[in-house]
Amino acid sequence: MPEIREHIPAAHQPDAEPAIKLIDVVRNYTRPRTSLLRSAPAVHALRGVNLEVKQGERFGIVGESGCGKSTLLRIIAALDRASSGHVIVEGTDITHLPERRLRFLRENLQLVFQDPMSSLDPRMRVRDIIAEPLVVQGHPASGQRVRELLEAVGLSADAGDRYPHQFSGGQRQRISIARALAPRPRILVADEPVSALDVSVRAQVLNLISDLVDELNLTLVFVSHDLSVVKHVCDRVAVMNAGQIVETGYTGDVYAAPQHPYTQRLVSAIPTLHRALSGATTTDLLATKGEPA
Amino acid sequence: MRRLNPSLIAGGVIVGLIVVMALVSFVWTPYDATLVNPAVRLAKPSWEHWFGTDKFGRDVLSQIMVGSRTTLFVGVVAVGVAAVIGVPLGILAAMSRRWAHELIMRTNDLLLAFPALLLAIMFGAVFGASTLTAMIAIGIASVPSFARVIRSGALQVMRTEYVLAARAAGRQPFPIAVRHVLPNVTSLITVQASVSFAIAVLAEAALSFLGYGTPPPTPSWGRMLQESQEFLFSAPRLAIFPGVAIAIAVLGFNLLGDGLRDRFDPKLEDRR
Amino acid sequence: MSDVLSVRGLTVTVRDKTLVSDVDLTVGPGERVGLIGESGSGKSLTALSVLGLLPEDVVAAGSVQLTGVDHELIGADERRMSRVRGRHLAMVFQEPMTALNPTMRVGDQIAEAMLIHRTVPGRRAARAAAVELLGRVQLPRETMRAYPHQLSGGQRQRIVLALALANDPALLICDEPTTALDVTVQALVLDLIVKGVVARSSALLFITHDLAVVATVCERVLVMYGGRVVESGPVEEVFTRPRHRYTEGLLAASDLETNERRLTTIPGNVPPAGQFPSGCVFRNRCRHATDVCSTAPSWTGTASTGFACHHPAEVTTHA
Amino acid sequence: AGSGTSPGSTTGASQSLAIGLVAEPASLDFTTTDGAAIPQALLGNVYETLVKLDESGKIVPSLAKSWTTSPDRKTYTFDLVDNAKFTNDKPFTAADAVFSINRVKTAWTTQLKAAMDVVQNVKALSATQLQVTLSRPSNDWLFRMTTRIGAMFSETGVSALATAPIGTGPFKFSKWNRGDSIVLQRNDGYWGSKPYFNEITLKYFKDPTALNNALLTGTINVIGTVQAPEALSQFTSNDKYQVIEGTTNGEVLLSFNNSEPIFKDIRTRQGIRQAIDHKALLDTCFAGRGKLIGSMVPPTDPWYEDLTSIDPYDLAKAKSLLQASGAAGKTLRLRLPTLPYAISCGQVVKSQLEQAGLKVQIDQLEFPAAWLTTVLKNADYDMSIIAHVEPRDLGTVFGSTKYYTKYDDPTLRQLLAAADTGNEAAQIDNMKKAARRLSEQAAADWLFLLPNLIVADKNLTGLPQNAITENFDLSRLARS
Amino acid sequence: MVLRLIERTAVLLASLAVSSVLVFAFMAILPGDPARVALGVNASDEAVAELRRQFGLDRPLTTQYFEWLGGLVRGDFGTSYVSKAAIGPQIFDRFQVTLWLVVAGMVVALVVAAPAGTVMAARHRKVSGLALSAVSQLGVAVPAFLAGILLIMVFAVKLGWLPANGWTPPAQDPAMFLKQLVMPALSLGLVQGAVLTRYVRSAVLEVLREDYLRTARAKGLRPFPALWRHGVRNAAVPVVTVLGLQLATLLIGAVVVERVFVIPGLGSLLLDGVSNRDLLLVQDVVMVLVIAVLLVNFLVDLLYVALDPRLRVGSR
Ligand SMILES: Nc1ncnc2c1ncn2[C@@H]1O[C@H](COP(=O)(O)OP(=O)(O)OP(=O)(O)O)[C@@H](O)[C@H]1O
Ligand SMILES: Nc1ncnc2c1ncn2[C@@H]1O[C@H](COP(=O)(O)OP(=O)(O)OP(=O)(O)O)[C@@H](O)[C@H]1O
Ligand SMILES: [Mg+2]
Ligand SMILES: [Mg+2]
Ligand code: NI
Repeated sequence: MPEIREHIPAAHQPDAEPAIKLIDVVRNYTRPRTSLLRSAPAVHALRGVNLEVKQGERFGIVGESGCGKSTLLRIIAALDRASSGHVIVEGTDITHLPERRLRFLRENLQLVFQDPMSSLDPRMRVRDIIAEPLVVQGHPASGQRVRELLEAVGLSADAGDRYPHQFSGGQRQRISIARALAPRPRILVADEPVSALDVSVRAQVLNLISDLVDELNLTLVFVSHDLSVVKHVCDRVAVMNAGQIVETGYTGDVYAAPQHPYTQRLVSAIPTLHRALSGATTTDLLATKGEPA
Repeated sequence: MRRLNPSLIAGGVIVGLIVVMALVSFVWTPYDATLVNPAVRLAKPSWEHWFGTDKFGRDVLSQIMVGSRTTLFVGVVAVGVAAVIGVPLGILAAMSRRWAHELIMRTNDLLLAFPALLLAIMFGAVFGASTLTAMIAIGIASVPSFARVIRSGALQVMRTEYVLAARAAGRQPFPIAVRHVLPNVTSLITVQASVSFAIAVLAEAALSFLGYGTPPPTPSWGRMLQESQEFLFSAPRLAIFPGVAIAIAVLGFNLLGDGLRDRFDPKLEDRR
Repeated sequence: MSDVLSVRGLTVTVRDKTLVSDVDLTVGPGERVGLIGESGSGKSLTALSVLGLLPEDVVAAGSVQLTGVDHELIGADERRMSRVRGRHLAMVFQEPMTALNPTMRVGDQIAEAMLIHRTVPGRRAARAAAVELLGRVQLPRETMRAYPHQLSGGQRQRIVLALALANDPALLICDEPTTALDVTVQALVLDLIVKGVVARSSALLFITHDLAVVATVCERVLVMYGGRVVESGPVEEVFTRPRHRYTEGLLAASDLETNERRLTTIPGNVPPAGQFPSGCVFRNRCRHATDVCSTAPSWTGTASTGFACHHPAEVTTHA
Repeated sequence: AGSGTSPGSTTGASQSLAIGLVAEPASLDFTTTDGAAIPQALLGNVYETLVKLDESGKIVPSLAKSWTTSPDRKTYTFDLVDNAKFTNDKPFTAADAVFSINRVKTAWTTQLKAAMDVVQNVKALSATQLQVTLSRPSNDWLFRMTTRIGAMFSETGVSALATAPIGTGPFKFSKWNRGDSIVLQRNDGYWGSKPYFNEITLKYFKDPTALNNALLTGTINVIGTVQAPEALSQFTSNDKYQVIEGTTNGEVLLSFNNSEPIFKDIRTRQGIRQAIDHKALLDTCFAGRGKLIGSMVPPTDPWYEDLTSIDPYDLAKAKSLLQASGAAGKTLRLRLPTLPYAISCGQVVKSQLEQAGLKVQIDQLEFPAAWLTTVLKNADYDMSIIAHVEPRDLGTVFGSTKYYTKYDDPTLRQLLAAADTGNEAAQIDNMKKAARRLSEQAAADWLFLLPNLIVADKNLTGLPQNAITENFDLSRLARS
Repeated sequence: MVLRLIERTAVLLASLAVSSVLVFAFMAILPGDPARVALGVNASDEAVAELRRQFGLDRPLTTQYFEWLGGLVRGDFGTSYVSKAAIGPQIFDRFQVTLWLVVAGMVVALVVAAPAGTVMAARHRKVSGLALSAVSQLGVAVPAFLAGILLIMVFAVKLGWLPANGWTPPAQDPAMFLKQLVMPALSLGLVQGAVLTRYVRSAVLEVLREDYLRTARAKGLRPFPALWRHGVRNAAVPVVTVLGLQLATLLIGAVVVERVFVIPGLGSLLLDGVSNRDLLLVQDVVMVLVIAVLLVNFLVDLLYVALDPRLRVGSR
């Protein structure tokens, strides 16, 4: 991948400003109001999230379904706006920037999504899908660049002429990654990129992400509900519960010695081959008895 | 991979035949379809006049052929109007904020309260009776159903991650509507169009029956049917030919719509 | 000993494609058997064949016998099958979100399961039994009056479990019952499943693609790939000393605890149904494949423990 | 019972009858609403006039037993019957007659009221004697007194004319099921001979086929005016029914807009007349029923002459005339009202004129509203087709330059004035001349005269052969 | 719930207000003069002007509009220009007629569509299902008035079993009422039924694919009882939508059938009104139709909530 290499940003300085910084971010959704007199009920998807992701870091976010992970990512990508608080990406406060002034963000931060079926437009050729960010951002969308990207994610060059439905889930996720890499971003945000994949394919895609992050020196924000996956991929992890971050730390530490009760429950509930083969039963998965949240 | 289903084939063939018939009628019909010839009035079907002649001595086959133009015209105008207004409206509704969405959809409901026939009659009264005005009215009356269908389709598209990805790439709303939403609701548009086509053909026939449809002497199946009423006893063939033509055309478009629906239905496709 | 479930030579076809071929499978009384494999390997079809609820066009052949039922399940007519389903044989499906009727109260849905088979004397008894069942899956009695949409995914899956256990079936089949759930909820549901079958000494056929889950829940495991059982045996045997190269690959790929930055992978993808290679179905992805693999490998070992591979892995301990 | 839907049952004295008609009145008040439907139902049946027309077209006594005319033919003295009574139980007197005649000028709004303009003075000489003085002698006035203009109202019974008409006639208004039927009941207090049927329902059908079906299935006993002459065969071939065919006052006119330059040239008008094969036209668009007339006079008028020999069908000559006038190749707008016979005949006219070298563009205008505004009021048309069904309407249609025909002919107007003021012989003579002049000048083309086509149960008697009045006389109907 | 009703009602009222303006504006641009139509072929311009004054048509449009609207609010529909009769009772009478017709038609449609659509869905791969589909396709393709004409030809004219046309109020003669209702209801209902059948089919097909139906069968219910107990209510939701729409369009769509069977319904009143330029009457009829349609929509919404507990507020 010679061409891609040339564009690696200068290695980050340790004291550089964080890639992403969230200060007290709150996001409330209003449900359709049920009466005229009462105000519309609110869903508190995020209740004051503080977070700092350093340049070049591999940062994981785990938490259960509905705890606000995707909401958080959308706000970081300025696809959704915080109800209050601030979002600072590479030193720029994007919280209140209008869409047309977000170009730098669109170039520097790209996303990979969970669903390999719905994240690619079924009516577009793979070539056009990958080129879309380039075209939108006014870069010359050369066939050369698309071929490089396809190669980088391990697909053959002729894949560009085909349509998404002609690919398997893992291959589609590769296409998704190629698209994210097209504008040469410095931050890659992945929202559960492997939860829909089989174990064998999961391993392939995780390897690919790891390789690319290393090669291109990207900052990675990786969301998953699976702590084991995060542990494998990320250096640091934040544990979310009900719109709040309950614990942050190095993945190894959090996994080995969870501090917050929620994290403890979470860690103990993960079934692993090792534990199972050494005789753990389902009862052992329930560290704390009773109704989970 | 995708199999053609029988509905699609049958519908396609019927619609294709009608189109061919309409095209042929421009260059050739057995007789001038509007030529009055008292000498041969009410002739029974024969070698000279395959379908016989009507009370003006006009050749029924020629009229059926030329009438297919009216039928197609009717459908194209009505569906065109409905689609040109309904599709953007539906997409707009799906993409707009809550209050704008509400406004569009309420207006839509309101339009629904003005039935097609009523609009057509009022339009006819205001702008002069013609196939065009009647069909514009039918088209307008079909806008709500178009808008509804397209809106729900567009809402689904808007929820997909590829739209999110396009936004992340920096696409503005209008290009998203054109490049992502529109192409992905085309199947819905096609299906809805074929159904509306059938409805328009029936509406034209009903309007002609009430005397608000295609004015003479332009041949129209609906008007042929209406004119044949006096002869239901003495020459029922005059009703049968246009009646069957209408039924076949409607059938064709409905079959086409069904076929398209099945073909585009992702649930049916998954099983292949 | 007589097995609760005994499947012999099960073959499932759709039109000209073979989706599952020649599967043998037994589950003994009180035994918990796992069925694992990647997506598209034919696990669900195997389960649905037993239940007789295959989709249209899909046809099963072979033999399926169930204890307490005096007829062959394959090819039995609707009338007879409907007496077996829910009574001798029950199933928990993957999607708790859609498996319940959204317009009917949960309590009625549970009670119905008993009323259909007249295992309780009447409506009131059925309702009382339903409350009791809810208690077993740790749900309060108020849940009776709830509609499915008012419940969380984990709660719904417990309702589905309660439904399945209602008539004390001899065999419970669970098709990926926890894939849609969070780990903490998964832990609870798995525990309830295991407790439920142990308490009734029912047999359990548990389908999943998560090796760790199967290892926690089951005693014996069958590995499926390309519509065939490629390896089977006791859990610790298969997971510590895999013989088939597919099982080996699967174990390696799911091991996230490796210290390697890169994970071990199985090359390529699962082919779509009907496009598996002839002979050994795994040979196009197998690093050890040779020409012999184009002939179908024969089964090595006993009926319950064995594998089908031309180049089995050496018996070494899994790292 | 006694609804509009139960057909004539034959139970003793309570005889009833249902008649199917086409145009339902919009209101029951013909003093403010125009159209033939109201007098068709009410005149002669509910309302009576002083004088009326008999079947041969002669003016005969009705509420007036007799009348005398002064020598200067300006003063009429009517002797009224003394036993007539309104259905509101008020006796009919000369005062009512004075009231009714004066009311035409004050309260009527339809254009027909102009016929009363010549009346200078009306007074009651006694309770049964009425004197009317005209400003000039007018033959037309007495004739008009046989039409709705002459209807006699009760002084105390005009408050709800639109919904509850009160008259002296043999029937009284009973019920109006809007959109469906009008029910008339025998007026048991009637001063003259009582009608046979004690209840007659006038049922209205917009759809000619529905009308035919209603007779076929016994829902009605009479089709008052056949709209679909082609469908007559199903009745002529069935001996349960009788078919009556006579004439009406309805001249179907192919009218020209004489103010258009192209029609100023008589050769254009004659060319068009000669291009039309009237026989073939009548055969195709009205199944050959009806009568060919060459001018604006139906055969039932005293001054009728057969003028069909003027401008006979001659395609070659038509072509050359149109060529000569420069009309050939021009496009003419034939603006048709949405009436079946007009639409039907319009297509034949178009086809025939096009063979003679004209181009014809058919526009269909909604009748009545759009047609009245566009053609009648604004005269925005070249040609139109409509039946003028009023009796003796030659003068109305061609005698005024304001009318939509825009026919401006001083000679004709002189002839009409002379006919109106002269004695009977002079009237006939002048009217004949007027009719001939119209035809020779080709002021319009008279396509044909609408036939009086009635189908009825075989045993029904008293149906009029010719429809020469505005009303459908129900009092003479009976079963044999 | 009550508050939601209030909100819905507010939307309803706003919709009505907007439609009243629309309707009035439409009448204002309708060419053709009611006075001239009333006065007919021979009217003079002066007479027309005088009559316009009597009708109140010479006043400013806003005055006319608010007067009309005020009347409507008070429940006073005004007096027809043409017939001089109060409009309210007329509309009431005609509306009843149309309502009978439409409801009878809908009943026929449902009776036809529900079983036929279900069978078609349940056997959509079998010959019987396909045959039924073909028949329903044909049904959709036949214009209602043609169906009516054919029915009359066969059952009234040829066989003489039923009256060809006409209308008798039920209170007056129930037997006759029913006899006369049969054919119009059939010709309206069969065509609508054919349309509805296709919706029932797709709704049932949809339900057949649902997981909960598989759950029901796994409990031991046989296919048909499973569909009956668990499918009907769920399939009803989309069908009800269509039913509501059909009911709305039928209110006026019945006009063709009214014409064929000579039924004095709302549709023919409207047509007559338009051709006589009885503007006030037309305005009123259209408003009544609009109200009826919006009301039907409203009821359909409520029905949804009854059918689908997920839509119940406060249940989340
Ligand atoms: N557009 C929206 N309107 C209303 N509520 C929303 C909306 N989007 C998300 N929510 C709510 O916000 C909460 C957080 O949602 P989010 O999608 O961020 O969760 P998540 O952690 O990504 O869950 P998952 O693992 O299921 O993807 C949920 O309760 C969700 O219901
Ligand atoms: N109705 C059908 N028609 C055709 N092919 C089918 C049908 N149902 C399933 N298949 C195919 O059969 C194969 C096995 O399907 P099955 O559902 O048993 O897989 P599975 O092992 O349960 O996978 P998963 O983990 O995704 O549930 C798949 O390739 C699938 O595409
Ligand atoms: Mg998420
Ligand atoms: Mg499965
Ligand atoms: Ni091998």
